[in-house]
Amino acid sequence: MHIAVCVKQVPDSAQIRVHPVTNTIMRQGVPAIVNPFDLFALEEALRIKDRTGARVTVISMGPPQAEDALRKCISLGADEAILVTDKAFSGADTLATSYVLAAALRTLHEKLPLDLVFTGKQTIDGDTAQVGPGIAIRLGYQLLTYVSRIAKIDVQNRRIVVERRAEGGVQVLESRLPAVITMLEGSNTIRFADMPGMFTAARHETQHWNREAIGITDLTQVGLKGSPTVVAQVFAPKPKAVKALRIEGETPAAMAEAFVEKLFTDYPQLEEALLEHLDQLAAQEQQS
Amino acid sequence: MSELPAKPVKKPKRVLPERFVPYKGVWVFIEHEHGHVHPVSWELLGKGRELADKLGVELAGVLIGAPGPKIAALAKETFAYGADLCYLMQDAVLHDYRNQAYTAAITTLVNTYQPEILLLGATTQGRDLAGSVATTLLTGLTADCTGLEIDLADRSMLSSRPTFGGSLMCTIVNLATRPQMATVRPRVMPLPVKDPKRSGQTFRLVEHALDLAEESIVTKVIDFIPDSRADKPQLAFADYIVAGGRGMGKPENFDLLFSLAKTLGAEVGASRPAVHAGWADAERQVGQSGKTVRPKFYLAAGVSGAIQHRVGMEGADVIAAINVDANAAIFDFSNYALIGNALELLPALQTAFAARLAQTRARATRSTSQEDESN
Amino acid sequence: MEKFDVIVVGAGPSGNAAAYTLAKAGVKVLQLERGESPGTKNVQGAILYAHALEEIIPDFRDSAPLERHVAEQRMWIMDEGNVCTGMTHRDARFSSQPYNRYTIIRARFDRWFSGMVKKVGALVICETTVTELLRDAQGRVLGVRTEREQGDILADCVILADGANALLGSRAGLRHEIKAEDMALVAKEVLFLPKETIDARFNISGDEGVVIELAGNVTHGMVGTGFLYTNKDSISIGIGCMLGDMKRQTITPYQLLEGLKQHTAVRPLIEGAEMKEYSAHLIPEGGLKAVPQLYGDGWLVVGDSAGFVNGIHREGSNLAMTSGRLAAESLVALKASGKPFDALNLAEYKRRLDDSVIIADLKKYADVPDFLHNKPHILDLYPRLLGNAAHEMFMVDGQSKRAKQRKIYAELKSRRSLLGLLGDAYHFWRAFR
Amino acid sequence: MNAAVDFALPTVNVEEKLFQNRYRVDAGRPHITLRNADSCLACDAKPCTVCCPAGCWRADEGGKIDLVVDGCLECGTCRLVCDHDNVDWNYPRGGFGILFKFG
Repeated sequence: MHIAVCVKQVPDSAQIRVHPVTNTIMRQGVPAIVNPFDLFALEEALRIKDRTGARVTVISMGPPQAEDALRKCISLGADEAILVTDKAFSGADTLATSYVLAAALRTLHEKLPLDLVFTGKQTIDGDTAQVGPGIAIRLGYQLLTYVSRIAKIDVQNRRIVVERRAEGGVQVLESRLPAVITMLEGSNTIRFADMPGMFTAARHETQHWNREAIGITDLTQVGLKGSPTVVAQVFAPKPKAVKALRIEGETPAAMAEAFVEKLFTDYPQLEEALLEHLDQLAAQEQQS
Repeated sequence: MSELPAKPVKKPKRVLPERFVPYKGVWVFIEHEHGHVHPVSWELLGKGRELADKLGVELAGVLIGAPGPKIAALAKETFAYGADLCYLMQDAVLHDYRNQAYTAAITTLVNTYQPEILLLGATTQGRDLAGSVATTLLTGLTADCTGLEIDLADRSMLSSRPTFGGSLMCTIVNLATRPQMATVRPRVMPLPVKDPKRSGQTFRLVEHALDLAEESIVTKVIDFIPDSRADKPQLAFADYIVAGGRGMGKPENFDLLFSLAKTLGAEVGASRPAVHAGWADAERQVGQSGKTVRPKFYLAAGVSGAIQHRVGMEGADVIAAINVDANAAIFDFSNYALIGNALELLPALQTAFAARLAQTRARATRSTSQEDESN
Repeated sequence: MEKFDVIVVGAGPSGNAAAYTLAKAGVKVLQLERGESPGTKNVQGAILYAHALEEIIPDFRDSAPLERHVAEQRMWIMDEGNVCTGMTHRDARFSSQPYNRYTIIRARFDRWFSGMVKKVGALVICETTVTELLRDAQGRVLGVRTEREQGDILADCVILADGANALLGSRAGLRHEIKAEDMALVAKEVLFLPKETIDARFNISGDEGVVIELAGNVTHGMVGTGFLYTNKDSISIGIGCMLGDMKRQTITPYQLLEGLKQHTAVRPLIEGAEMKEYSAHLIPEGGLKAVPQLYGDGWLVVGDSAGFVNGIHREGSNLAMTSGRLAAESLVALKASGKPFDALNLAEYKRRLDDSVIIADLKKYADVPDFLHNKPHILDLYPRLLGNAAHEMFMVDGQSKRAKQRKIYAELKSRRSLLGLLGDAYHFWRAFR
Repeated sequence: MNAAVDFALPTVNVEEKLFQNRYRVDAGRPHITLRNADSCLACDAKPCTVCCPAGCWRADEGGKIDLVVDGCLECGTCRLVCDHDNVDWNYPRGGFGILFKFG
């Protein structure tokens, strides 16, 4: 069984914080890390490897220094790391990115047939969650997004059963390999690499694939030229100015009543939505 | 330079290819599950109406699902929320949401009726579908938008959205492909007023068949487990949250939060110090090293409002806080301040909410019964 | 199990200097760093003294991330809220190449230095904490144990560059535990301002920098000092006190720092700046008396872990680099002559230290810690007297200068008996000669 | 001659400062723990609550120590100033804890 995990090196966006009061953007000294959501995807792949001896290849599209992110994955237990890097790929939006990653995954598939491709739910810099679906469509694999648990994998019969997050609940799906799975965060805890893993990672020679290596000749589909969407402007969000309205009431009961009254007069839709929500809950209770 | 001034939008010069010139009209995907339309679809019809009027084109709802009386009623409802027409695709394979079937349905409609703008709600279903549709159509897609404008100079849509996890905002434009796709977060666009009659407007329904056999659809839905029966708290997806902090005093007092939560159908959250003191499990921690939540309503009881908590719940629509200390930091970013003892106010709130909701529900049933009598 | 000639624990200045020197000489070196990357766990004012680094990487200026070169030194004696009497030393010779001192930002500098260490062939592994030393029955150090599974690693010699807390040495019983009385705690912030604003406020341009060292009763009677260093587009500001004093009073480190930031002489320099990081660190200030046993069978200790800090001259990172280099050179020499790394042979490291500036400077100021410890009023009384005296002399108010002089002496004597004054002067001379 | 005005000590919210820092909290594995909580009750000076630069050490009215090490700067002060040697002090696991952006 062969599993590929797409990872991305991203700036630690939790550090590019806008101070809620001063509303200034803090960018200095922001290091690059492995996109945290991708580590949950890698952990799921490594658990399958622990159970079935599957081979896990991590693959990333990015500049040369993205190698550090791949090295981290090797330390956790990935067998091979491939950095897809080429000047022509820079500036890509999600459509151009899925084009390049799909090409790289096809090349990988020719070396050793792929059964599963994992990605994180989304990246913490782009937050789009579009590359996973893009790869699935381009490769013709089944798409299973927001997966919280893999219930069953039957490689011989090419069957897989997963639980995925849907609106208001969890869908249980049965599908077929090969498939692209985007993993929800928090679905498992990420392992702490052992010392042999750290040594392997420190000595690992990451393969670099450029456009020739993955058979890309049509440069209109990659990088900035291959990107229909382009960022026209970046700016700081307005701080949410809020002045708390103080609810008066001599006794707790009086204050509570005054509050509920004021809340639902200011926000009538909130009361409507709450009643609908409670009806739904009641209906679900009857079903179970 | 840490202050990024809002510069004028600079757009690279790219001309729209010939084949996309005929693409006209604004479409909104109507998301529904178990016969219930997700409110974000109505919000998008409201915004779609505004964009369509500015472009001088029609606004259309896109409704796909299993055949039956329910889907026809939903189609009519899109008219009440502003749609000029509704593209309807009914097929048994579309009963439950499955990516392959829904992607095929949407791309068939788009290639046939060629809209210039296609909007979907940024729900788990909407984001799953939008990604695969955009790649199939090889068109641009902007995710999680919080603002949509039209630049009449070239009729292109400017979609603004948060990036770097909400730390920055950016405006994205799609110059070279159609339809211009965008997903929009729930509760960002205002809900339009429902007007069933919309006097003087005619409503068209355009049916279109999907030729896709069940055999060729690989993924099957086996089960659906609603959140209410989920074993773990689903704070990140909850619309109503009541949270407790150190101010609750003792772990037993958290029961007051759980009973109020029952009345409101809410999830119970906790601040880091409360979780650290072992009064609530880590799954319920809201804040920087816990969950980020965006509920409709967030009640914080005995929470001081440290900045590490604030960044995890500031995105809530309405925030009310109970605290004995009048100048607790939490009141700087709450809509309502209840200065008093949480242990007394929580039970009082439970009775007040229960009474009010019962009263409203009674009034609602009385008025619908009068309506039945009148027509 | 993995085996190396030498394991260096820690990627601060001393660890990097040792690993670089060893690897360059072809020794098989493993360097372990507990931070995510070198620098993420290190805090310093921070001034880089070029001389020590030149002896390790002569052309470091071509690639090292340096903020500004120090063109001006200011020394301030400060009273709490509103008085500051100081001296400014601006020297054109400071601004001629090659510059002698630079302000640096340690996270960037340590990452650069570690890159050089890897380039010369050392194996560097981060995110790995060494929890204890592996030793045989006779107590000889055989290697290290890390907290990761299968985490034991062997080496002929372990260089302890694990910083001021020196946990490994004390837990292995190779040295005494560090004491509060010998350590200073510094609280620090990095404040960002546009480069032009810094240039204007400090009257500098290009890559010229100003460093301000300050003392007085901004430390509220505790023995301690503060600093203000200009980086390219940020200011490092910090204040620190001996822990022995801090533990006997009620002012917190962040109050001291905030008080310094609001001091009339400081506030205008940092007006409108954005604080992007708040940090704190211990500095070994025990002087020569606190220096532990430096070597033994299979181990050496370098840098802060050995207490090599000369607080009076604000020197620490240069002594760390020099000690790292000397440790490495000793091992290279022994290895070349085929001698084992036992205590007898590793005495070579001690001999090289004794000939170096490290021990010489530490000897010179060996008595200073006790002097300051026994006379805490030095940093409280005299700053106030100096402030008031300067105020009196510069205030033109119709009093005769002789009358003003008498008033200053009167206050001096009222606060400190003549005998006490002479005692202070004598002990000052003895400690600093 | 009037003595220099005695400067009022500023009140500081250290949480605001720690918010600017970068941490990777090792949830559920605090690297500093109390050896035995009772000996804190006997200690009235509680220098740890004064000297800790990150304000991790807080005492409630009853004199009971509440230790939260999420914001710890790993300086080692608490271990040194505790007169009852009651602090079990270790570095966090590799890659966890404070991650200085500048240092």
